[in-house]
Amino acid sequence: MRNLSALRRVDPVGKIEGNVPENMTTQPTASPQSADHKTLLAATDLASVRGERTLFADLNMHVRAGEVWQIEGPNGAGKSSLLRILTGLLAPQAGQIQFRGEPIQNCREAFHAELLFIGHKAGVKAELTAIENLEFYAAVQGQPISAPPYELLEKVGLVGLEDIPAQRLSAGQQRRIALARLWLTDAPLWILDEPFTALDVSGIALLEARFAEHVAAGGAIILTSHQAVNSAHFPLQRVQLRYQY
Amino acid sequence: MWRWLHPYAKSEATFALNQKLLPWFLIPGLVLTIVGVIWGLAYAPPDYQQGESYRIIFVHVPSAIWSMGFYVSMAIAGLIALVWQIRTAELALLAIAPVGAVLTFISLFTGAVWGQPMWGTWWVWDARLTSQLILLFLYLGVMALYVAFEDERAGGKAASILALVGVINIPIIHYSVYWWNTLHQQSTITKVITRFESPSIAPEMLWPLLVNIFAMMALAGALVIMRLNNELLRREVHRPWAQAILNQEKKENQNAV
Amino acid sequence: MQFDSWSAFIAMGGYGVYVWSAFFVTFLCFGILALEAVWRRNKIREEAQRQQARSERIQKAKRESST
Amino acid sequence: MVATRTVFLQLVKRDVRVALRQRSELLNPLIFLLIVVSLFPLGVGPGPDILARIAPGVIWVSALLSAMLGLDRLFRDDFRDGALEQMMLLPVSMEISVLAKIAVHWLLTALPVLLIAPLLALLLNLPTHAWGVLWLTLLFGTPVLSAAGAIGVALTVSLNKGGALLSLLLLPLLIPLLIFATAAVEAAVSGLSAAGPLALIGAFMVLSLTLAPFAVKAGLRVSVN
Repeated sequence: MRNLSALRRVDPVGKIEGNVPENMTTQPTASPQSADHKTLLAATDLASVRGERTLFADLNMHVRAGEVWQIEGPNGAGKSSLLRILTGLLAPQAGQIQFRGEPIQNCREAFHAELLFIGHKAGVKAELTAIENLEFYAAVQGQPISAPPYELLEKVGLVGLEDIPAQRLSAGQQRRIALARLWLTDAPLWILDEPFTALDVSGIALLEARFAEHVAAGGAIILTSHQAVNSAHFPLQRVQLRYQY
Repeated sequence: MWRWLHPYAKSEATFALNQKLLPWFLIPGLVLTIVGVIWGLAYAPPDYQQGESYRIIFVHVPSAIWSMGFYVSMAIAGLIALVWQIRTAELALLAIAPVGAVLTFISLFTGAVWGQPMWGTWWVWDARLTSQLILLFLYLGVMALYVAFEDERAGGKAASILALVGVINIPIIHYSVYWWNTLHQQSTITKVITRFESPSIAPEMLWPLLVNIFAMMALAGALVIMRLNNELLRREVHRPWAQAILNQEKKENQNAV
Repeated sequence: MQFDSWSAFIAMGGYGVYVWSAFFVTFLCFGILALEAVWRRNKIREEAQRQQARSERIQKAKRESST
Repeated sequence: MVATRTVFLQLVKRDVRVALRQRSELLNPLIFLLIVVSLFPLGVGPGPDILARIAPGVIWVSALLSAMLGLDRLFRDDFRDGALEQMMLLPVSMEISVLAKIAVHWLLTALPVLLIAPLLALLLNLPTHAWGVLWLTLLFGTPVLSAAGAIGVALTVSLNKGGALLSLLLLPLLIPLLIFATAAVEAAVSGLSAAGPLALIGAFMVLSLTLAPFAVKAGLRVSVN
C-alpha cells in the first residue's frame, strides 16, 4: 500500500512561457525551506538551456534517504542533462543544488565522496580487465578490495571473464562491470543514467534487488530509464520532463 | 565590480550602451584619420636617414601598438566572461578577435613593405615582426578554437580560457623574442623604430604619429562595437527587443530609399 | 607641405610603391571589416523577418489545433 | 575520505597500465622523432659542421612536433569512455587528478625521449661537451610540454577534428621554450655558460606546473558538456 501512495506523478516540470505553478516539488509535506535532515539532495528552481532551447525551468526536487527517483521523458527532453547537473558536472542555467543543506559548489569533494554516478559512458577502461577496473574505482572510493572480488563478479554474471580486457567483452558485459561498482560502494546517493540498457532480464532483476537493498539501508537513487522500474520493493517518485520547442 | 558589470550582462543594456558609444568612436576616428594621414603623408618632414619611406611608421606603429592592446582587452573580456559568467563578455571577446587579428596583419604587412626598401628583403626575422607574427598565430588560435565548437557557449568559454593563457604568455614571448634577436645580431626594424619612439623624436613627427595612434584606436574600436552589436542581435534575434530594433532599422532604411 | 608637386607627392622620393601600398592595404582592411559588419547586419535583419514569420505560423497552428 | 595521495597514485597506476597495453601508440611518437631528426642530414647535407650548428634547433623542433603527436592521448580516450567524467567526480580537488594525468603523460612520452637524447645528439654530431646541457633542457622543458599540452587537449578534447587545431593553439605558446632551450644548448656548444637560459626553462617548468592545472580544470569543464 505504501508503495502505491508513494507513486506520485509529477506533471509538467518544463516551463512554457512563464505560466508554471510556483511549487513543483513532489514533497507534499515538506516545503523546500523546511528540508529535514533526511534530505540528501535538494534542487531548487533548476533551469537548463542547450543552444537556443530551454530543456526545463523551475525544476524542484527533494531527494531524501530511502527514495528512488525516476526521471522520465522522451529523447532530447534533457534527462541526461538533468542528471549531470545534479552531479555538478554541468552548471545549471539557473537554480541551486544543495547536498545535505550545503550548495554543492561549496562542498564538492565531500559531495563527490558520497556520490556514485554512472553515466551512459560508463568509465570502464577497455584495456583493463574487469578486476582491474573495479580495483581502481574501489581504491579511489576509499574501500580497497581486500581479496579479488570474484564473488562480486560472479554475482553480476561475469564469472570466468575477470581476466579478459574489457574491450573483448560485449556491451552488456561492459555495462555489468560498471554496475558492479554498486556492490562496492557505501555512497548514499546514486545517480544512474539508463542503468538497465544492454542488460538482460536476470541482470535487471539483480539490479532491482540491489536498489531495494540500498534504499532499505537508507540510500537514495536518482535514475533515468525507458523501462518501467519494478517498484515493488521501494517507493518510486517520478519526474516527467517534456520535450520543449 | 560585479554590481557594476551586472547590468551589461543583459544584452539589451549592452546594445543600448553600444549605440550611444558608437558615434563617439566613429566620428573622431574618421576625422582624426583624415587629419593624421594627410599630416603624416604631406606635412611631416622627411627623415634625415630614410627619406620619405619612414612615413610607413604612421600606420605601422599604431597597428602594432593596438594589436597588442586589443589582445589584452580581449583577454580582459575573457576573464570577465569566465569569472562572472557574463555572456556579453564572451561576445565582446569574439568581436575583438578578428579586428585584433587584422591589426596584427596590417602591422606585419607594413613592416614587410618597410623592410624591402631598407634592407632589400621583404621579411627580416626582426624582433618586432617576429613577435607580431606569433601574436597573429595567437589570434588565429582563439578564433579557430571558437569556430571549432558546435555549441557557441562552449566555444566562447574555451576561447576565453585560451585568450587568458595567451595573455600570460605574451610578455614571456615578447621578451624571449627580443632576447633571441639580440643573440643573433641583425639590422632591424625594431632599431629603426626605437629611434622614433625615443623622447628625442622631432615633434613634427611625433604629433602626427600620436594623432594616427588615436585615430586607429577609435576606428578599430568602432568596428568592435559594430561587430558586438551584430553578434548581440544575431544571438537574440527571437527576442522582442532585438526584433523591435531590427524592424525600426528596416523602416529607416526604407524611408532613406 | 613638404612636396613641391603632385607628382613628387605620388613618387614619395622614390619610395612611392612602398608607402602607398602600406597605406592602401591598411585602409582596405578597415574598409573590408566595416563593409562586412554592415552586410552582416542586413543578413540578421532578413533572418529576423524569417523568424517572425515562422513564429506567427506556429502561433496560428497552435490556435487552430486548440480549437 | 580518501587520501589525496592514494587517488593520485591510483590514477598514475591505472593510466600507466592502460598505456603499457597499447605499446604501439607509445612508441610511434618516439619513432617519429627519430625519423624527423634523421631527415635533416638528408635534407641539408651530411657536413658535420652544419649538422652540429643546427643540432640544438633540430632536436628541439622535432621534440615539439613529436610531442604534438602524442598529446591527444592525454584525455581523448578518457573522454570517450567516460573515465574523464568519473575523474571529475573523484572526491579530491580536480587539480590533483589533472597533475596525475600530466605526470603520467610525462612518464610515458618524455622519459623515452630523455633516454634516446644521446642517440639524437650523436646522429646530429653535437659536440659531446654539450650533451649534458641538451639533456638538462629536455629534463626541464618536457614537463612544460606536458603541462601546456594538457591545456590544449582539455580545450579540444570534445572536438572531432582536434589534431591540427591543437598544434595551432599550442606551438605559438611554446616558442619561448624553444628559444631558450636551443640558446642553452648553443651556449654550451660554444663553451659558454648555459646557466641563464637553463634557469629560465626551470622557471617555465615551475610556472606551467603550478598554473596549468587551473586552466586544464576550466577547459575540461567546458569540454565535458
